[in-house]
Amino acid sequence: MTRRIRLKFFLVSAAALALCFFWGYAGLPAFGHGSSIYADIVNAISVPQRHITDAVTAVNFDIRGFDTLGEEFILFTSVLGVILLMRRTKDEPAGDHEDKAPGRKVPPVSDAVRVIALLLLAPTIVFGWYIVVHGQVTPGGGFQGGVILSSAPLLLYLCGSYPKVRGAAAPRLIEIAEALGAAGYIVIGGACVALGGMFLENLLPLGKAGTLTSGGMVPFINLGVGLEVSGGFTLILLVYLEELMEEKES
Amino acid sequence: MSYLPYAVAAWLFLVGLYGVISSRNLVHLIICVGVIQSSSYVLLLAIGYRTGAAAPIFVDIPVGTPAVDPVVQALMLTDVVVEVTVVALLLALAIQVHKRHGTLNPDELRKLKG
Amino acid sequence: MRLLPVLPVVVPLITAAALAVLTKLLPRAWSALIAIASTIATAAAAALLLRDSLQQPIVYWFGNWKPNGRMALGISFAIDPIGAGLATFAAVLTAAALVFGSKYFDSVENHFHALILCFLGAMCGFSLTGDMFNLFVFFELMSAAAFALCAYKTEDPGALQGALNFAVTNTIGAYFVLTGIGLLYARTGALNMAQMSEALASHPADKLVLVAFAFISCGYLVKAAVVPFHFWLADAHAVAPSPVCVLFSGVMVEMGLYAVARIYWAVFNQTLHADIASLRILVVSIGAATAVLAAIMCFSQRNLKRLLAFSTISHVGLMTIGVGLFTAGGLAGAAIYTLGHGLVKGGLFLAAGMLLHRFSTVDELDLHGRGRSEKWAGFVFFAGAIGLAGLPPSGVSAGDDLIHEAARAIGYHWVRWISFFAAIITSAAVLRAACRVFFGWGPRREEQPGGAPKTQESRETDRSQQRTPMTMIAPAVALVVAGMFLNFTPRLKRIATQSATEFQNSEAYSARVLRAAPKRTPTAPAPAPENPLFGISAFACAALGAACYLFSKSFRSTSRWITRPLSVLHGLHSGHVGDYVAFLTFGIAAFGLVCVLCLR
Amino acid sequence: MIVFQAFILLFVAAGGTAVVFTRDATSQAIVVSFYGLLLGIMFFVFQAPDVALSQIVVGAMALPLMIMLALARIRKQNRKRQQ
Repeated sequence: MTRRIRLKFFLVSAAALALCFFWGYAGLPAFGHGSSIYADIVNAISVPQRHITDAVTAVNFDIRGFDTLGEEFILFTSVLGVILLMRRTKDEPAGDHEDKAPGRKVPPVSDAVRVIALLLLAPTIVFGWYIVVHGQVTPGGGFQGGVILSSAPLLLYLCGSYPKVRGAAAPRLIEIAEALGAAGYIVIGGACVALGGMFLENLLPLGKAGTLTSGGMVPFINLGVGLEVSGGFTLILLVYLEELMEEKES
Repeated sequence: MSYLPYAVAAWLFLVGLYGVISSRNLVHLIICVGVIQSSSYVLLLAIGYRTGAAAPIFVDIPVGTPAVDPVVQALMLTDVVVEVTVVALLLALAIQVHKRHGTLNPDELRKLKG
Repeated sequence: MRLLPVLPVVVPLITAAALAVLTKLLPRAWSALIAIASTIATAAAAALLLRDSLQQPIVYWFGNWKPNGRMALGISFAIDPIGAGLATFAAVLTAAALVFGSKYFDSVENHFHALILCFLGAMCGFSLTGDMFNLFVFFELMSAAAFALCAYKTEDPGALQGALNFAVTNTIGAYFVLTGIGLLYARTGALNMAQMSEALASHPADKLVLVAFAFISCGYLVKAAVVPFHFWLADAHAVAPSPVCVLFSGVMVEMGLYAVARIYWAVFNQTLHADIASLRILVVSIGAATAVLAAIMCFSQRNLKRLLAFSTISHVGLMTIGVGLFTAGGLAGAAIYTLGHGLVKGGLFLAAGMLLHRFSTVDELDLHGRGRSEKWAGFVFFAGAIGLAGLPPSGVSAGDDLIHEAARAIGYHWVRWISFFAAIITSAAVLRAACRVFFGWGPRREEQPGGAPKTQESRETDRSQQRTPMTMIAPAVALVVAGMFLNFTPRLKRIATQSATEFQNSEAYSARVLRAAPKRTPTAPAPAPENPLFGISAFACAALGAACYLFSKSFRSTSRWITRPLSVLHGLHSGHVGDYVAFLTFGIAAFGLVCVLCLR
Repeated sequence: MIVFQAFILLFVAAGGTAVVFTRDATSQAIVVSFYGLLLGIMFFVFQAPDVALSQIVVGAMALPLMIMLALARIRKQNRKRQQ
């Protein structure tokens, strides 16, 4: 249908949908006065039973750990999907950078950017691992730290030229790291069954709450997830960069 | 104030849908899908909030203090991951559509008529 | 026993991760073998679960977080025969698709096998889980794998646009599901289905519960491709690689229906039971509209894969009627119909893949008379047409019998004629295409202006094989033959009816999940009498219709008067993602309004 | 505290509308990164630090970067198409 008919048709159905939203949301408890036994139990047991001070990580990696397993494989599948979709098919010239605009010299990276990027590189990696490792103590965890870690190769790209990034962050190596991170989650779950518990049951000694080794297997899952997420995001960004950056290379 | 967050959630959903319907550029359409997703953040957040409650991090506060709902925050974390992955896939599709069709305007993509 | 319930999900996922690691080190044949072996292992594990769940439905708590009397904390798998059967069926179809795909693609990488394994793991998890948010997570995992698989042939312009339409509509459907889950969590404070059901049962359903039911079931109905949401399916199927189409049509679309049935019976039944009559009218009418509209579109298609896609939508409409009857017979009929239709349609898509592999086109008129050398593809097409019409031994006829019996029992006599119409038209369409391609009957050009325009289909493999390898013929023939003779399996209907009755017993479901109450053996109603006449007459009319269309010019000219509405119908299927989302909004708003106004 | 929460909610609603109504894709990428930051602040104000951290990292860094790279890619394909 034409654009105008579609907009009119949409506005009518959007009004009806707004009515549905109103009916649905009017039945909700007033903002701030909701109550959930589930939440109260989790807040009560996350430190005494699991020595995990961050209740959200307790829910994410222990009580509802199977959801996070599904979530990690969503990321794993979409990274595979992006690599598959952006692969170079037969009818494309392999190196398509010979047709870049003639006479337009790509400006070299200014020294200021290069220095700052280099200065920032090491702290970013340390900060990323700090967030990953302290997942069960303070806000953060495998996912957030992983994304911060995936910004490290970009800093490298900022301060150098593209081959350095490809050299330092070889896609082949990262793909293996990412797959190992994802598989690691299942291996830990299987190990729990081998140790005599149910899948993903926290059987390891729980350590002292608030320390890095607290929470039994949660730190290990965090490491696996951090490895996978940092690998996954770096791959996605490299795939986007790689196609783009032939020009800058030469 | 007691129903403002829910109204904002409903508004974001409808605005995002309008953006998807009326979009003339696939990348703009994908970002509008991201706006629809953010309406579910606002809804889940409003459901989990308790007035006068602290964050569910018991590092410096004793365990018994009233805290916000951690289960909803775990759902939102999964939601953020889902958003990033879906947008990454959709952007890859949009790039390939542009490479094959030369245009990003859904009106001109008449490939699958009928 | 502590690991078996998890195997159908974990085995494919860890094999996918392993394949991604071994991408460059492994020759292609090896990765195909590993993928097929892992799929067969998944099928075996799911079959074992099916056998165990027939005696005693299994409840499995992850992380050993069992409910402490008041609250279900962890995530549970509530495995019953219908869920386990669906997981087994998904694994079997994936194995057939992988066997077909091993020689089919020339440039396949391990990523393709890894994605299909992730897709299988997601489908198994989706059909076994008993937790509302876990269902959503596996729904997203299934969608993410499906988007990438659908756009696998990136060199074909149509593939990308079909995949984009598919991705945008399903993602927006998923956000409606998430909104519904948020509403339910705010009301019940629980995410486990059994826990939610008991929390909702305490007081009558108000507007919030009805809107939550509307959003969640509509989100899953988008995946099930019923009428207002069905537009994406034809685009996605027309362009996806044939092995992937087998999974899309065979089991992914039925997962949406399974989710709606699971959600209604596990969560909403105890509170919405009073207005089951109006719900029945709503869902059955959606199913009937889907069956009729898609059948008409199916007959007017030229591209074989689009023709099969619209026939899938039509048969999904019939299954929606089965589920929408909200009785044990209806659900059992829909389950058997899923098996029968999935097998036959899988075989048909593989046969279309063979033609594409051999002649690099699936356009009916281009293939006019060229299919004579492809004996096996011809056999599969004709057997498929018979299977779709529902001749007595086929699974579709068993499903039809149960659905018609259940419909007659509650007074919906007209349901019989809807499935009669849909069976005739879809079977006639397949017959017409088969006769034209394999026997060369009928006109070479298409005079019908209302028909679908010629869609360019790029070949999926570069070298056009003179001989179709056996690894492509065997799975297609096996699937079609299995679909044709499904009714001979012993006690099929009795088992299906008994497990459907158990599926619908929400009180027993909650007791079993939360308090591990032993299963009471419910008395299953007597299975429906056989009705071979229906299938035979349907096929006869289909054959007559196809013959008339092909031979008598007057028959084609008399059908001139329907070209006006037909071209309007084709105009609606415009391939524009904005139109699809507009129809999606309209469908969900209408479903929500009807739910809130008519129920309660 | 309540006033601040109400303000941040209205900003988020306005931000979402702004993202939808900037039709040009490049400027929309900038607006979307501010919108991601706004969401992060909203999560912080509503006592959800974990989600705030992930939203800031994703919404303000990873997402806009992907969008900008995708747009650069599309511009490059446009240039190649014109030659």
